[in-house]
Amino acid sequence: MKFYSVKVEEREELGSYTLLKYRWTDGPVEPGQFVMARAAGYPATLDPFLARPFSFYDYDGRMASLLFEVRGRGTILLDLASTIEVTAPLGKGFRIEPGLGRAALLGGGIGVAPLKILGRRLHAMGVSYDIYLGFADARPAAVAREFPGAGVATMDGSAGTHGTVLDAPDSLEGYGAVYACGPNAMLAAVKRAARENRLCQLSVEERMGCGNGSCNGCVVPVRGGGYIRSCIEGPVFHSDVLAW
Amino acid sequence: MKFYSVKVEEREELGSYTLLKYRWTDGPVEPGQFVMARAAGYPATLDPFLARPFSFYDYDGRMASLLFEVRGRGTILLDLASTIEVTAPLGKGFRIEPGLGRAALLGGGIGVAPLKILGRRLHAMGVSYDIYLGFADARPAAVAREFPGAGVATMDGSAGTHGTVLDAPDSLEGYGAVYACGPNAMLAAVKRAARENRLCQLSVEERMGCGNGSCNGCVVPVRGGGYIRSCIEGPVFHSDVLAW
Amino acid sequence: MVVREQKDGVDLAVELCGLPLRTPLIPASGTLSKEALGEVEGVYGAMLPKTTTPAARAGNPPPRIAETPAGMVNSIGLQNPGVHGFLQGLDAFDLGIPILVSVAGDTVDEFALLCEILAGDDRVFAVELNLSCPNVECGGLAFCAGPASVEEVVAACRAAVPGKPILAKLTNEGVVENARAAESAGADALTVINTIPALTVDARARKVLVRGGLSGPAIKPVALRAVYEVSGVVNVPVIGSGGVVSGTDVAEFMLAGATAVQVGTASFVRDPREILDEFTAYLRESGLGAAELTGALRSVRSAVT
Amino acid sequence: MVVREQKDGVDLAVELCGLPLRTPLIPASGTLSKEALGEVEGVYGAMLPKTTTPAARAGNPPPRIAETPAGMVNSIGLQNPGVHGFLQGLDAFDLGIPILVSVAGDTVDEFALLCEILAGDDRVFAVELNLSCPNVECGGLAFCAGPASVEEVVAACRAAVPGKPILAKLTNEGVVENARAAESAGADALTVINTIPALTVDARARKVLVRGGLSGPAIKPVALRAVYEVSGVVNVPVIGSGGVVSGTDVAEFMLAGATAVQVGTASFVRDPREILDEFTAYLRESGLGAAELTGALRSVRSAVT
Ligand SMILES: Cc1cc2nc3c(=O)[nH]c(=O)nc-3n(C[C@H](O)[C@H](O)[C@H](O)COP(=O)(O)OP(=O)(O)OC[C@H]3O[C@@H](n4cnc5c(N)ncnc54)[C@H](O)[C@@H]3O)c2cc1C
Ligand SMILES: Cc1cc2nc3c(=O)[nH]c(=O)nc-3n(C[C@H](O)[C@H](O)[C@H](O)COP(=O)(O)OP(=O)(O)OC[C@H]3O[C@@H](n4cnc5c(N)ncnc54)[C@H](O)[C@@H]3O)c2cc1C
Ligand SMILES: Cc1cc2nc3c(=O)[nH]c(=O)nc-3n(C[C@H](O)[C@H](O)[C@H](O)COP(=O)(O)O)c2cc1C
Ligand SMILES: Cc1cc2nc3c(=O)[nH]c(=O)nc-3n(C[C@H](O)[C@H](O)[C@H](O)COP(=O)(O)O)c2cc1C
Ligand code: FES
Ligand code: FES
Repeated sequence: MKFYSVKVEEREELGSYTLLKYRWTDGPVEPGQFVMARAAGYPATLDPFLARPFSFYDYDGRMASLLFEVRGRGTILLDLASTIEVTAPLGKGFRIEPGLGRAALLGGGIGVAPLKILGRRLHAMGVSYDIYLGFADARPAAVAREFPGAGVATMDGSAGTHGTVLDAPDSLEGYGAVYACGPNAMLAAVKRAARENRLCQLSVEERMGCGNGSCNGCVVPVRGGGYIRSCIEGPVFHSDVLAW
Repeated sequence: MKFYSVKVEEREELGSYTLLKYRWTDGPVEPGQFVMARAAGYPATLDPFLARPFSFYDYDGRMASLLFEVRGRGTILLDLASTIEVTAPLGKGFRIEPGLGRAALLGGGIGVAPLKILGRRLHAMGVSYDIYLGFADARPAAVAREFPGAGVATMDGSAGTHGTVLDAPDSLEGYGAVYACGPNAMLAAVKRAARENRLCQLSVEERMGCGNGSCNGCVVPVRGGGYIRSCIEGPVFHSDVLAW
Repeated sequence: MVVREQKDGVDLAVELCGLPLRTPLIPASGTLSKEALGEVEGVYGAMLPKTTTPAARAGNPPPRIAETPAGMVNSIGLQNPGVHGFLQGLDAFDLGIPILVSVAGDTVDEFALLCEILAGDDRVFAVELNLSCPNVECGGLAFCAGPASVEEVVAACRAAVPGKPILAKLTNEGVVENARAAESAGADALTVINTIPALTVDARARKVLVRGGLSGPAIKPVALRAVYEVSGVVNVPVIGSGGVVSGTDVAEFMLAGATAVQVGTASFVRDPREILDEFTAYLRESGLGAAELTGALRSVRSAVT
Repeated sequence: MVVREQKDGVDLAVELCGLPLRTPLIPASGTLSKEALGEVEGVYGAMLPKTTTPAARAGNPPPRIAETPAGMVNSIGLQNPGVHGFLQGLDAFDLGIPILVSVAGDTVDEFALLCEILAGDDRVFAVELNLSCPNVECGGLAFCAGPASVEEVVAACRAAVPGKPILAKLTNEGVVENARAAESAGADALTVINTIPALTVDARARKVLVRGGLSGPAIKPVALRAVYEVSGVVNVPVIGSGGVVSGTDVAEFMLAGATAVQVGTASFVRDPREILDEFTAYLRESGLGAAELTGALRSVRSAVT
């Protein structure tokens, strides 16, 4: 896998998340696509060994941005880095079908990440939408200020509606399309809730070794049996493809 | 082994070497002692795995400095670091015996490192000395400007005398004591050349795993057979202790 | 005679089982998908897709991979479309270099069957027998293990595909004895080693995370030792595999006795082209051709010529 | 009954062969010198100095160590003053915790002799048999290897030191069979694993750098697998060793089946006290006592109580 060394041009804290910007002019970025990223240092350091997958948060044709949560070793180092290494944009993003009416965008925790660039694209295509965001508590929920008008829910009720992201909208009825990103358990719940909606696309979260289809590590189970790779056939799937 | 996280307060390039300064007020530093050091990051990164040994270049009671050559992975990262991790001063340094007359200090390549602090101590103890430095070529030899009056030799003749550090002095005759640091092959040559001198101490360079006597990795062969640890019994040895 | 392809005046060619390879690098089985082939043009001396089995396999449920210090553990479970589907898709792997095909069966008969099927396919230059996948149960047979089983499988495959070279891919455990057994049963080359059985634990959840095979730079010193010992006791070429991430690593494996070197996990985290470039730089600096490195640790004088 | 020493309300105590240990951490043999003892006061539950042999050993010539990805290879060659000199210096290792002594012989008789000598020394709580040092030739005997030899050595030692627990320290290769053999010959506990045979190469010099044993975090997943498998088939306690660098690692080994955990190479690069602190934090967060972790991967329900 080819990695590009890029400077972190801007770094900002949004709630409990970190926003990084870097220059990217080597090709288009689709909403829902991701990169494999890590702090620079290879091969002087070989640990942490794998790069981490991150959705694009935004892209303006020149600057790409990632929004991430510091969890383990890779994101700790990424958070400190002034130079990072990223792949080209990977995977299949959200496939937007206009003419289905209003869209609901649901983000669980850091699953909010791809909704900014997705909203931008929907807007450009003339699709109107509402955004609903669910968080553990008020601290990460602070990122919602980047999404004016978004409905917010928190598990502990410290901000917005008390409950999960699915408690933020009154219901999903009336939406022609649902787009969601978050932990797989949330996505499964969205899938069930969106049974009546014409279109439901989910950006799944699986461990990734390579990001280019080589390791078969990132699979999701599909209806009818077997597994497919979320880095190539996904990470965004039509919900009825998934055997969840 | 306990490591202290310290900020790099100053960083300077001397010829082809890097000089780092950090604050150290946790105890005295003897000429010839060393630290184990690495770029900060443990345990978020576990590679490079071992810390590297470096002699003290200087110490003024408040600021300690290291002078090092970038060779492999550890020193590449150390060179870039703004925070480093160091142990307390380790090992047995030069044992200075006054009253032996003039001393010769010999440094081969980066073996120049401990001669600054050693010279300072000799001066404080009223021992006069000459410094001789040998380098591959003129580029590293630029560090000699930090040692006014030092005799310089280069292997390619591009600066100073053409030859090894042992070609820089006319002879070692007349010196009461010889102190040397450099690659082990050079030290063996110094030992032979200094046969007639009353005192000859060598700071040896062995691979080190721990720096606190635990791994038995850093041994040197001793006269009479067997091996002793250079991190505890050294790194500075009386030349006649060594079976070289 | 090996046709010596040169890169900036450096001779990268090696010969494997009578065939010239334009570089000693080969992708390790299971680590290069057809989607990633575009990136590796010109890097490898031979092609080696993921192991195929008689019938299609869905593979193991996720999680299948876990990062470990300087490495990873995988438990893919040989997901593949089965040998017939595999052969239908094989043209996608044609980069104009020899194609090796990796096979695994649950029984000696399955191995032999796979070899028979491949025997008739002209696109296939050689067969690598995956005798060592830690993620698949051996159908009651213990033939993945000891030398007797290795010998039996290799002999059956030897008979089933008389016209093509056979490579036996061995695991680290018992590698020297298994290498001897494979050679005496007719293997033309040995791939040393596969991943090492390993376990990762999720301490927070108090669960097994992934139980599978360890790969990546963490295992390089173990793989080097295996290559060194095996190449000291067999006469067939040894192909090194395990933890290669740099051109220097390639050189280390060849010096230790390898004729060619597989790049596996590293290709997930680096551009394999960089590995070839570093190896080329190493050769330029050392003044040697790739083929001269093999085993030079043992005979430093001949390598320094 | 184990006397439960508490650290900030967390129960760190475990029991090993009938003796309470105030923490489950033990220094791995050969990785803690007497010069470094000052740093580790209060960290360990038992003391375990470097392996001793009947006669003094000078050890191997340098280079003895080489760094590898997330690990190191060593070939010290059991440098030690011989058992008599060792026992003369043993008081330095008295930190008020039980002392285990590691022994290695070239023959069964040497092992038994060492055990006899230790049998009469009250300072010694238990004996660890180093059956697995990769850096010492086995004097023509192959007893370092298979289960028959393990059984023979352990049985001889069992007879030679009837009054003290015996720990058999096993290498990864063949660990399950060797564990069964050691248990049936009377071992009271098993240490799993020692370093893994490995090689490092200096590509520039085209020389072997160090041929020895791989340790450090690189081998953790292999050691975890060994502990998991061995603890599943024996009834004696298993002591984990291999790649522990953090408190989470300690928990992983215990969850996988270890009763106590050795800290080796990590103590070269970290303050072992930090490992204990992290482990304590893990216990506090999980609400469990150290002893409750052992094997909890297998029985998640009982661990979650
Ligand atoms: C397609 C995709 C897009 C993603 N987009 C974002 C994003 O925009 N922002 C963001 O913060 N996170 C995102 N994630 C999750 C992110 O990849 C993980 O949080 C990150 O890998 C954790 O790494 P770590 O070093 O913090 O944790 P560690 O615990 O050190 O990770 C160890 C290993 O496990 C993997 N891993 C651990 N947790 C996860 C997880 N939840 N999902 C996938 N792999 C995991 C790591 O990649 C690594 O290989 C995305 C995941 C996927 C699959
Ligand atoms: C007591 C002592 C004092 C030293 N003082 C200095 C000093 O003041 N300035 C300086 O530049 N260098 C000094 N050295 C040498 C320095 O330790 C090595 O240059 C450094 O370890 C190389 O690390 P690396 O990451 O660049 O190389 P790598 O090749 O990545 O190192 C790999 C491993 O080999 C070891 N190693 C490699 N070369 C050497 C060597 N020449 N000596 C010892 N270990 C080596 C490393 O420590 C590491 O464990 C000293 C060595 C010793 C033993
Ligand atoms: C994700 C993954 C999948 C693998 N699949 C196979 C396989 O199908 N057949 C096989 O023989 N080896 C397989 N291997 C093992 C590699 O071919 C290689 O032998 C091993 O990973 C060690 O080399 P490395 O450290 O360079 O990866 C796989 C390894 C990984 C990491
Ligand atoms: C430098 C060094 C010396 C060692 N010496 C011994 C020894 O004398 N006896 C022994 O049984 N194990 C010895 N070992 C092995 C360790 O005790 C331990 O089992 C092994 O290193 C794996 O654990 P670790 O990864 O935590 O180091 C040694 C290991 C190292 C690194
Ligand atoms: S991450 Fe490797 S196949 Fe998807
Ligand atoms: S460096 Fe470990 S004993 Fe000296």
